[in-house]
Amino acid sequence: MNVDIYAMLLLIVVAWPLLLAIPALHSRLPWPHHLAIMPAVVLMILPGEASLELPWLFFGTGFAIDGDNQWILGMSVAIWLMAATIAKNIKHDFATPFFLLTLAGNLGVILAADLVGFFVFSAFMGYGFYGLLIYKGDAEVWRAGRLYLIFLVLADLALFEALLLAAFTMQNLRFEEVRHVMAEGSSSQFYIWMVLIGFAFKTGIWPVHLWLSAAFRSVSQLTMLLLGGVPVTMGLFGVVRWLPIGEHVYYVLGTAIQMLGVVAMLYVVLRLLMPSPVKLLPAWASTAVSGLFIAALGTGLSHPVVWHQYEHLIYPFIAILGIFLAVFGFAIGRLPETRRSPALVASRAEAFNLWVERWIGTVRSWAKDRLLGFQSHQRASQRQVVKQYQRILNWQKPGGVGVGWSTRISLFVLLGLALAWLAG
Amino acid sequence: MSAAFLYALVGMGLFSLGVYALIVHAHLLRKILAINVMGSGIFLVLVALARRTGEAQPDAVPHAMVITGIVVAISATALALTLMLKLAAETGCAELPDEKRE
Amino acid sequence: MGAEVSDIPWGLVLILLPLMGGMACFLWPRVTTMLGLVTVFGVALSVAGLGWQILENGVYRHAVGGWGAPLGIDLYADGLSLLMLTATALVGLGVSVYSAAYFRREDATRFWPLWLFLLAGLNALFLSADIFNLYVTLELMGLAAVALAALTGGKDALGGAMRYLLAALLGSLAYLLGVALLYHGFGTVDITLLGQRVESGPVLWAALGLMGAGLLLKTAVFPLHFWLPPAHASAPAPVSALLSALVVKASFYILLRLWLSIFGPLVGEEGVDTLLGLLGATAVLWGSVQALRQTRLKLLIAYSTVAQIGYLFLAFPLAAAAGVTAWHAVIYLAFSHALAKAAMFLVAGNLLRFGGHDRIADLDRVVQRLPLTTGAFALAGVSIMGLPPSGGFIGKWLLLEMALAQGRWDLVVVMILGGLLAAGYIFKVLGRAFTQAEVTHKSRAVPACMEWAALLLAIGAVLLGFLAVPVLSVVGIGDPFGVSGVRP
Amino acid sequence: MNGNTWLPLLVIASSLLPGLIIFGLAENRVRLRIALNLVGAIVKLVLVGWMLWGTSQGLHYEMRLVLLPGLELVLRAGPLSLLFVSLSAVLWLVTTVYAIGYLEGSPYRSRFFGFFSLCVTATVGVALAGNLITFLVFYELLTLATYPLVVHRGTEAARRAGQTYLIYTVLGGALLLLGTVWLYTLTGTLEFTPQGFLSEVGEEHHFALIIIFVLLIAGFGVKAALVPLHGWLPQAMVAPAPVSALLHAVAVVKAGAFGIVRVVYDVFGMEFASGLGVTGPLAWLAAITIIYGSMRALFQDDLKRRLAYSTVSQVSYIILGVAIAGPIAAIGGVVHLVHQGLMKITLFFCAGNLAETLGIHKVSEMNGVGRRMPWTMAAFTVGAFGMIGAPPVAGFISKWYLGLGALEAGQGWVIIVLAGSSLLNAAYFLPILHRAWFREPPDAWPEEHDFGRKETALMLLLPPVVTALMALAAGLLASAPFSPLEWAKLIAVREFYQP
Repeated sequence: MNVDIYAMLLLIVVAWPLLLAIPALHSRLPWPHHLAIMPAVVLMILPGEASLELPWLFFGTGFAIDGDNQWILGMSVAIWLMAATIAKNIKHDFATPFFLLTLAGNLGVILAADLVGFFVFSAFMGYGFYGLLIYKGDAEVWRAGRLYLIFLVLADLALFEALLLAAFTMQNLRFEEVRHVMAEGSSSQFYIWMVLIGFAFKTGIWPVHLWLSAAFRSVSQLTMLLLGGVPVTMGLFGVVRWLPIGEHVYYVLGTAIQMLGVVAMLYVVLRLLMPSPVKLLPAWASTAVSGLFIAALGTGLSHPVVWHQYEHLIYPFIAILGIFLAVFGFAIGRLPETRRSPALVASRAEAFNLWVERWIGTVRSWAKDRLLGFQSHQRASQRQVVKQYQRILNWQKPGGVGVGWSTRISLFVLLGLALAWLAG
Repeated sequence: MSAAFLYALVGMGLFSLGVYALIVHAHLLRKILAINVMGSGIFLVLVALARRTGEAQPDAVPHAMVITGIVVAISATALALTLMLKLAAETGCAELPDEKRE
Repeated sequence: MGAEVSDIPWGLVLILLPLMGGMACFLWPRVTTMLGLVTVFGVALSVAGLGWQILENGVYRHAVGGWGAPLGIDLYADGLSLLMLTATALVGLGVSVYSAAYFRREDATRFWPLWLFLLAGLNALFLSADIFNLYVTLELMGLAAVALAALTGGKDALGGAMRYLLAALLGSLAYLLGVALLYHGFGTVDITLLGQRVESGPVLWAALGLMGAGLLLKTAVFPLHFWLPPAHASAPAPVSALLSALVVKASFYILLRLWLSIFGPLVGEEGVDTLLGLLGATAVLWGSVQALRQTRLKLLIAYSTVAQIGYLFLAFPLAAAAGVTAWHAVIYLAFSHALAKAAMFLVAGNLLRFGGHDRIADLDRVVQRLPLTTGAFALAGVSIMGLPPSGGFIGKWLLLEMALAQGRWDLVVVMILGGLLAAGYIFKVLGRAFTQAEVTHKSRAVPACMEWAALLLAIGAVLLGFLAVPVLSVVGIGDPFGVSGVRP
Repeated sequence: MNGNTWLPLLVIASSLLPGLIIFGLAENRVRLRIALNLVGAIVKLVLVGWMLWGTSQGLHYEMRLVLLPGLELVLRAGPLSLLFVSLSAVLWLVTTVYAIGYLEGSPYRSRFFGFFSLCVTATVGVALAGNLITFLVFYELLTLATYPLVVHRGTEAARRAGQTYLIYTVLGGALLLLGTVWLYTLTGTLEFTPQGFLSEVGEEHHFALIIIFVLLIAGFGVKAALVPLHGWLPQAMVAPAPVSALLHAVAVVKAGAFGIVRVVYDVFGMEFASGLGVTGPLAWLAAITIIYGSMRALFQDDLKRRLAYSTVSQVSYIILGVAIAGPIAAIGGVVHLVHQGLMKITLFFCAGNLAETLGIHKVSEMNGVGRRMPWTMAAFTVGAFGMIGAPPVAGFISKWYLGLGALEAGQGWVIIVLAGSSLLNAAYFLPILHRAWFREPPDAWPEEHDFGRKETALMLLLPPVVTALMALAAGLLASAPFSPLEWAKLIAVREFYQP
């Protein structure tokens, strides 16, 4: 494979959906959603690593693909393919530009080789996703959208400050450099906080998870699918990429963050003790997962050694989380549509409980293996995780309604997993 | 003091009187007369001061000035009178219209 | 050819030509406009001739009839005289072209002779070198001006003219008395000789008081300006233009000459300059505020004249330290004000002709239909406000520079305020150019030459801003400011 | 005299002459007028391009005309001049096209385009001015030329806006004149010099210099709409949209900001000014303006008013960048001169399109307008994101350098100001976008004009799209040669690093 063409492909992966986002273009093409993802699929299938320097873009930036982000790319391609399939059936072609914009932003974020590129494409993704979030528009969604937007702007601000600090400290903003240099700098604590705050807003980490729960309350199926897969996962991905983790011992900071993660999970547990609409479950799941993730990060910060031990697992972990959240969200989003008859409204929660139990059990056992391995040093939080899932299960009494959807979802999960491993 | 100086003083007096009358009187004819009195005062001063050098032969230049001045004064008076008449014909009274009329 | 041109006594031509032209206008009333225009063009050419002569040979002197001082009449022209003559010729040309279309036949037969006499008087005044001749020319000019102001005949015009006449006579008689005293004291009427002979003393002070008061009255310096607004506002537009642009400047010119040669060096430091400056400052503020308050355009312009004359006097207190620069500023202000103010009054005439009134509040439609005229007003306004680049700006720049260099903040504030107020009253009029009219007017067409005359004068005032270097170098010929300039 | 002397003059004449000819045209000579306008704009662009090229080849363009001994009109093409003059030339062409489309069939077009050309002439003069007095001359000309444009509609509101505009600008002009003359009496020169020409002035005059600085900044601050001198700007939005575009992006506001840049860099010099201690207060003033403008914009329902307050806020970015007193912030400030122009002109074009096509003047009427006029609103979106400072639009680049510069200069508080402003910008722009794209359109628009299959007239649509693309390009291709950013870097180098 010619290296140049490979490098150009990196650019095309991002530029192609952007180009397609122009209505005049995508309205004339068949299957525009799928078409837009195709370069990414090709990129994922191709073996090897590549990078592309773009010195004229902004202050000079670039794209790269390596073992790390291939995982995430794989996950995203899977999610977006699902999403494209759903989106194809949506008559609302008004959402298509936003779909493509978000897609482009997402791919750009994944492939970006430095902070600036990441930041720029996360803006595409963030604002594009706003369109997806609310295009079906009722008042409830708008409220969620407003919350989302506020958090997005705040997140971008915080990240911008972090970015400025980084740019002030160093010349080259490539991720590998950042990790080394920002750990040294005098303002590294501030930088870390800004990054954490920024991505906390983006991801909906507790205690700034409000937009997430509001969003899950009443969005469309498509969005339910993407909610976990795009903003949440990309936030987790970002925080790993941006943080100077594993270089330096930030004992106090790390511990504080650990505590935060634990508290987040505790919060979810407590929250689930209360009656809660079914549609919010993915939101809680997401919050819990991100709490878990944060706790892990805190560990990484306070114990770099542990981080180095498990560093290679973090990207696959994120990829799997993404698939999990996406599918979970999608499934729950699917539910009300199939069960729209008034008689069943009351039993909706029970109906749902059943599937949740079924596939959560599968995912859980898998995740447990992974997580427990990762979290072995972190007994307390691990116990919390277990407890959390137990809580969920205890709360969900099995009902008697079976649904054929579970197989499809399982298939998707399997597909996602397969793709993710392929990419790895 | 010499007679010339006295004449000059009288001329000054006339001039001052003229200024006073010009300001005080409202009727235009009186104002015009006042101007003439002023002019005469000045001419008197000029003629009187022609003896400035103290020689037998008085200086001719002030005399020339006086003659010129008289010509000027006559024409000015003529213009003033014409204006006054026209104004009187227009307004019915030979006084200046009120200042605050704008 | 060159020798022949420089042999002609242009100064004499400048006086005799308009006199004869005026006579001819009397004699042949049918072709009066034609004769008048030809004469004015002739005068303009003569000024050019004289200018050429002065540039070639330096200061111009001519003893009329070969008599020479003290009994005969000497004509004298240096750079300063030439500048004033040029201003007169330019404004005269503009106003004449304008008047050719402005006056109806019967008015024209009266206007042209008087105007040409006025022109003769002005030219003679600027060419005079002794204080008695100045008196005569001042009177000749003054009487012609009064007659012009009374031209239209109505109640307002006659009243204004009468007031003007009385003020003018009072002023010139006071001046004459001063002349008598000076002659008595120092035995000469020649300005240069007087300048050499004078010494401080009661005679000098009395003469200064009388001549100064008389000339200030004729120049309409605050608080002696009372006669100006009614006279200038009620006269026909071209006459107002002449009065505001030239006649007022003539008496100021005499004052300047006397100050430069006779009084300034001796009494300048004794507070007189401060007094003049104070009067000027008050005039600037008072005139501007009054102008801002007027509801009729011609009165506004007339009060603006009061204010602008005030600027001329701001230079006196600055001259002691700044010397020539102060007089440069004055000359520039006077020149550009002459052009700009003439343009403004002509504009007012156009608007009056078109709409039949000059109420500012109802001018909307009038102004919109006459873009050239409005443009002329705007350009003239630029110079009056002292905005760059214009003649007015150069003058104000010099004044400001001197005031700041000498730390005279009072004057600085006055100048800045004056500029702001000027902007206020000018835009009060210009603002009407763009609004929609509520009152509709019966309109009369305005001939193109009337619009263009105003516009060209205004353009002249603006262009003057680019000509400072050549103009000021010409003014320096004959060192008119020398006496005051080299004082320690 | 050779070509190098005449070129700056030609650049000015290329809009002055068409302007003067247009004044003389009858109202119905539409084609000739359009031709004159466009030819003038294109010729200017070509000349400016020539000048840019020449300067990059090391040629020196300068023209001098003596006004008074020691006082000259100087037109010179330095890097800073070229940046501004290119901006004006490009945006003028676009705005002319827009204005032709916008004013089609309306009365008094000869007058309008005449003053329009004069306005640009003055702006180009301001850009090329080589000393303070030349600057002043064109600055005042600008005041006079814009006044008729502001009151063009001739309504009572327009007259009042014009009056306010005049009061502010004439006052500002007076202060400026005072400061200039004073400076001249102290130094005897007014020639713009990199790093200033005041270092020779003695210690005893430093207090006077501070006051002069205040006077000059106040004089320019009026046009740059620095709080509390900004009152005229929101009122002036009664003017037709092309005029607003001109006021906010190309000419007036920019001239003020440019003047402040000139004063700080080329009159006082950065180092000297910070030595005097005047840049700190200036930075604070700019910061207050930034926040205040955004706060006010938040509560405006009238679209153009909201944009006007946004300008108040955004223009002070330039001033802030200059006042931070560091090279990197300087890059940010100077480059924002261009970026803000591109973005704000886009926004005003779009606002004009909405008003002309659908009769929409208020934000609350904008529901669903994105579906009716997608191209216009797409351009608007780009502009709005640029204002917020979101990548990849040009505003991001400005904010980046401003923030970095603040860090470099050790003035962390600026970051907070920038963040606050971005937040507020988002708060007043994002709801507009939300309305436009996601709300359902009403059954009938306030006053709809039919343009057939297109969303609006082509002459109205093209300009905002083009400027939006330029704003995007200025952000995306910031590091490309000849980009505004590269020019700004050159200017900063000249001010800070060259001996």
